[in-house]
Amino acid sequence: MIGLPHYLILSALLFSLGLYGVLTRRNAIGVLMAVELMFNSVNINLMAFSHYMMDTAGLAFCIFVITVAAAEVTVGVALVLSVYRNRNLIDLDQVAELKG
Amino acid sequence: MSEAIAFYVLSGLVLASAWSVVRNENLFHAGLSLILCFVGVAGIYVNLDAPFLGAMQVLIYAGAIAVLLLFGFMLTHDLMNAKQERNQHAAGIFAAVLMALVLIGTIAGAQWYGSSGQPVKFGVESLARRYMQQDLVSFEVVALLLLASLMGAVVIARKEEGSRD
Amino acid sequence: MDLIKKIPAYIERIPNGGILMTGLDWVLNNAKASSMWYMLFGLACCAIELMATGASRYDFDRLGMIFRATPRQTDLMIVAGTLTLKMAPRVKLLYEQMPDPKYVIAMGGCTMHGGPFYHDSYSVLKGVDKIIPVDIHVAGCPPRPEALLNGCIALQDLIKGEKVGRQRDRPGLRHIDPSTNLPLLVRPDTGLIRPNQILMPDQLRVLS
Amino acid sequence: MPEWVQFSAGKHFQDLIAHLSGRSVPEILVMPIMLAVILGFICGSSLILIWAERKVAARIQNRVGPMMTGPRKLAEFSMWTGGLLQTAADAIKLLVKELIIPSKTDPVPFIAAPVLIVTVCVTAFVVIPFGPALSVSDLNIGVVHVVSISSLTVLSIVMAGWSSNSKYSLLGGLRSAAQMLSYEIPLIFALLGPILLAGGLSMQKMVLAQREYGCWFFLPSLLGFLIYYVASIAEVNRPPFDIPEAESELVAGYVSEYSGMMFAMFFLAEFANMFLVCSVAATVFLGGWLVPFMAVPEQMTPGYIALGTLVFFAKTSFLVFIMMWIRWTFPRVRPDHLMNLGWKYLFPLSLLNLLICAGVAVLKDVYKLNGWGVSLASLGALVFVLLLLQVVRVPRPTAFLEKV
Repeated sequence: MIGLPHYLILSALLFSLGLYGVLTRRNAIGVLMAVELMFNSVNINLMAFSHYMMDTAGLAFCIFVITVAAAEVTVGVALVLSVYRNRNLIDLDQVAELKG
Repeated sequence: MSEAIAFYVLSGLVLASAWSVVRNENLFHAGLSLILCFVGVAGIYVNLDAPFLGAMQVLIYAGAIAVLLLFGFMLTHDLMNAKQERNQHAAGIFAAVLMALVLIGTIAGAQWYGSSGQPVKFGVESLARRYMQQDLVSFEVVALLLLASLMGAVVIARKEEGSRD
Repeated sequence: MDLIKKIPAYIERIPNGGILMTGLDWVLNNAKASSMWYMLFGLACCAIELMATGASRYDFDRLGMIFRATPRQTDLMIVAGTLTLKMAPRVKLLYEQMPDPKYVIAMGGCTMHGGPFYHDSYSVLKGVDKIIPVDIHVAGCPPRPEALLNGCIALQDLIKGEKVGRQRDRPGLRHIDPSTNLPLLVRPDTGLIRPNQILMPDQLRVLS
Repeated sequence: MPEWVQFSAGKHFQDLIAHLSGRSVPEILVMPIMLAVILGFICGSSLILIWAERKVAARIQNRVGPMMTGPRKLAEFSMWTGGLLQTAADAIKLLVKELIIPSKTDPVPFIAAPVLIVTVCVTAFVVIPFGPALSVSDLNIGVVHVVSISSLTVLSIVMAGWSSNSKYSLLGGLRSAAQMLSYEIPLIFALLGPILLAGGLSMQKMVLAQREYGCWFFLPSLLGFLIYYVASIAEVNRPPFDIPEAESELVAGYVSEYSGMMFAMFFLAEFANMFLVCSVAATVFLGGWLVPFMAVPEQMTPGYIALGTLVFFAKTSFLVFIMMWIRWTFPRVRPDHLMNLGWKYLFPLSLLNLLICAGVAVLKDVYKLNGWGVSLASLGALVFVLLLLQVVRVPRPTAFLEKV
């Protein structure tokens, strides 16, 4: 029988994979993809709790997270495109202008 | 029983495609795997009796966000130059394995309540009621955030007047 | 497609397989003959007549023929007009991009033998069948739409006589390079060039 | 909801198998068979639609269209009965044609793209109620299911465009991604109005709500219907919004490198998608299988089921015909005009439509309006708002067209 821990472990593994992607990808779009993986793992977590604790809060929060992810990706891709257009760079290591 | 089979198949799909997302040399293939991963997560939601959330996942994540990412990728790359290099390989593996161990250890060590009872199925109505009553303020804040991000994206990505291209 | 080619070898072994094959031939040939999609390109004045044939009064669509812009989805190439040497490699390339089975109609005098450019032109390919195999030649300068339609119906009759898995009976190329087995293009100075070679301006000399 | 509505075709089939085999079968075993039935239906309807498209085009251009394929006697009778086997011949020909996978393509996405587009289409058809109790499975989230699944179509087009490794394909894929992402928003917002009126997402519930209101939802949400129709034309990439496959500039757009059966799958999916969006419009806005001027019987009879199915197909075919008519009479829209129309006009107007629908739903609850009252109230509100827009000098929705 599948219980709450199964879903939590799935989400933990997905989160770790996302973390690995964020740390190792150099391409900005690749980093955004890995961030989306982490968002998804959080969502699985929330939905699993919502399901097993019989509360709609998790479901409602999932939708919030999806919305925020949409906003984040919109701005993120716009930033990447803007940097690419102005500086012709896509590698995050080279975009170090904002470093103090 | 069918729930367990569905869970294992779907989580296998999700983890395999997530592995491909972070490991694939070809970033276009990584983006396609990302979409597969999103669809798998949508299946997990349906398995958790939340078909509406699954549909939203497919609509927003797979249909819009992932396509937007692919779109950004296609605009910033040459046609056959999809290969990507990576850095901080050892550190990445170390951090990810450490994170996984800590999380799984915590999950395995904790006592979970509520997992024995009969789960309820949430309809769209309960969600709507929640949004319109308890979470009204946060709902409005999220709406505002969306609007702000829409305008911000337009402002950032807009070409300057008289710019070169 | 490869599977289709192997079908007759299996079917003819079973009793009465011949009858079955005839039925299969009939269905496939009629399908191929009644949906010849032609490639959307014209080279010279014949293209005007080609357009007229596609438009309201003559209506290619009656025969099930519609144009497709990309060679990957076409069955029939109508070479309409004067084919210059510079254009010839492109036409050959387009022909090679078409999927099998493919057919060619040479429309007008220029595509048959150079037409009015037969004697004094340094830049015109004298006959499109020097580079690609042609199934039907339509005479005229330019041919009237009726003539082109007649050519298409003749091509349909040709297709209906095909047999699955057999090599198509078609007129051969006039010039084949014996070493590479590739069709050759006539070049003014040395006489022959390879079809995939693009002619540079200094290679184009007036024949005296 | 009455019980017979929930009784979907999948359930009928399940019961039949259970009756024959003497034991109950799980739904998951019935589903593949139902999907195969839908696939057959899609293929058949696409064959008919492609023939019809060519005939409509011929009629509009004063030609006769395909005449030679099919029974000659019928062709002599009238142009509308000629060439009945034309699309069958096309399909057989495409089946035996060579499949070319160009050497520089990315083979996995290249092959997966046409498969995906057909799969998506079949999956979306699951919830369409072809008649009373005649949907494969009446999901609770019907409308959202259709919208979310068909949003994956863009993915297949992007895959095709990128993996073909051709400039035309890539441009077509990029344009299509931009276009479909933009037009999905007015499309969904236009559907929100009827969802609000019906108070549910299930397709059968939409139909029953229209019976309850006494008027089809295209009256209370007229603006929504028009926006949905325009946006769905853009969504299925048909002219005048066919810039992803504009043949005068992009050869054939994202299908440039596809040949034989893989091209046929794209072709099939285009027409199946057209049928899909029109059947959603017919269900949500035009009453679905409700027969006009005829009450729905309390107990479902086979006669009413047959009549309702016929009416559903009549409504859908009418919408499909209008789409073909638009295709062959309007020139192609420029890409920037397309984006302008989607973002600056359709999207705000769809919000307006949502507002009007919400108002009408409240009025209906408070004053117990009948169908006429509901439609009059909403049309009045619409006229009022449009007049208001005239007074406050907001640019008219068609102003950008006049600048051309």
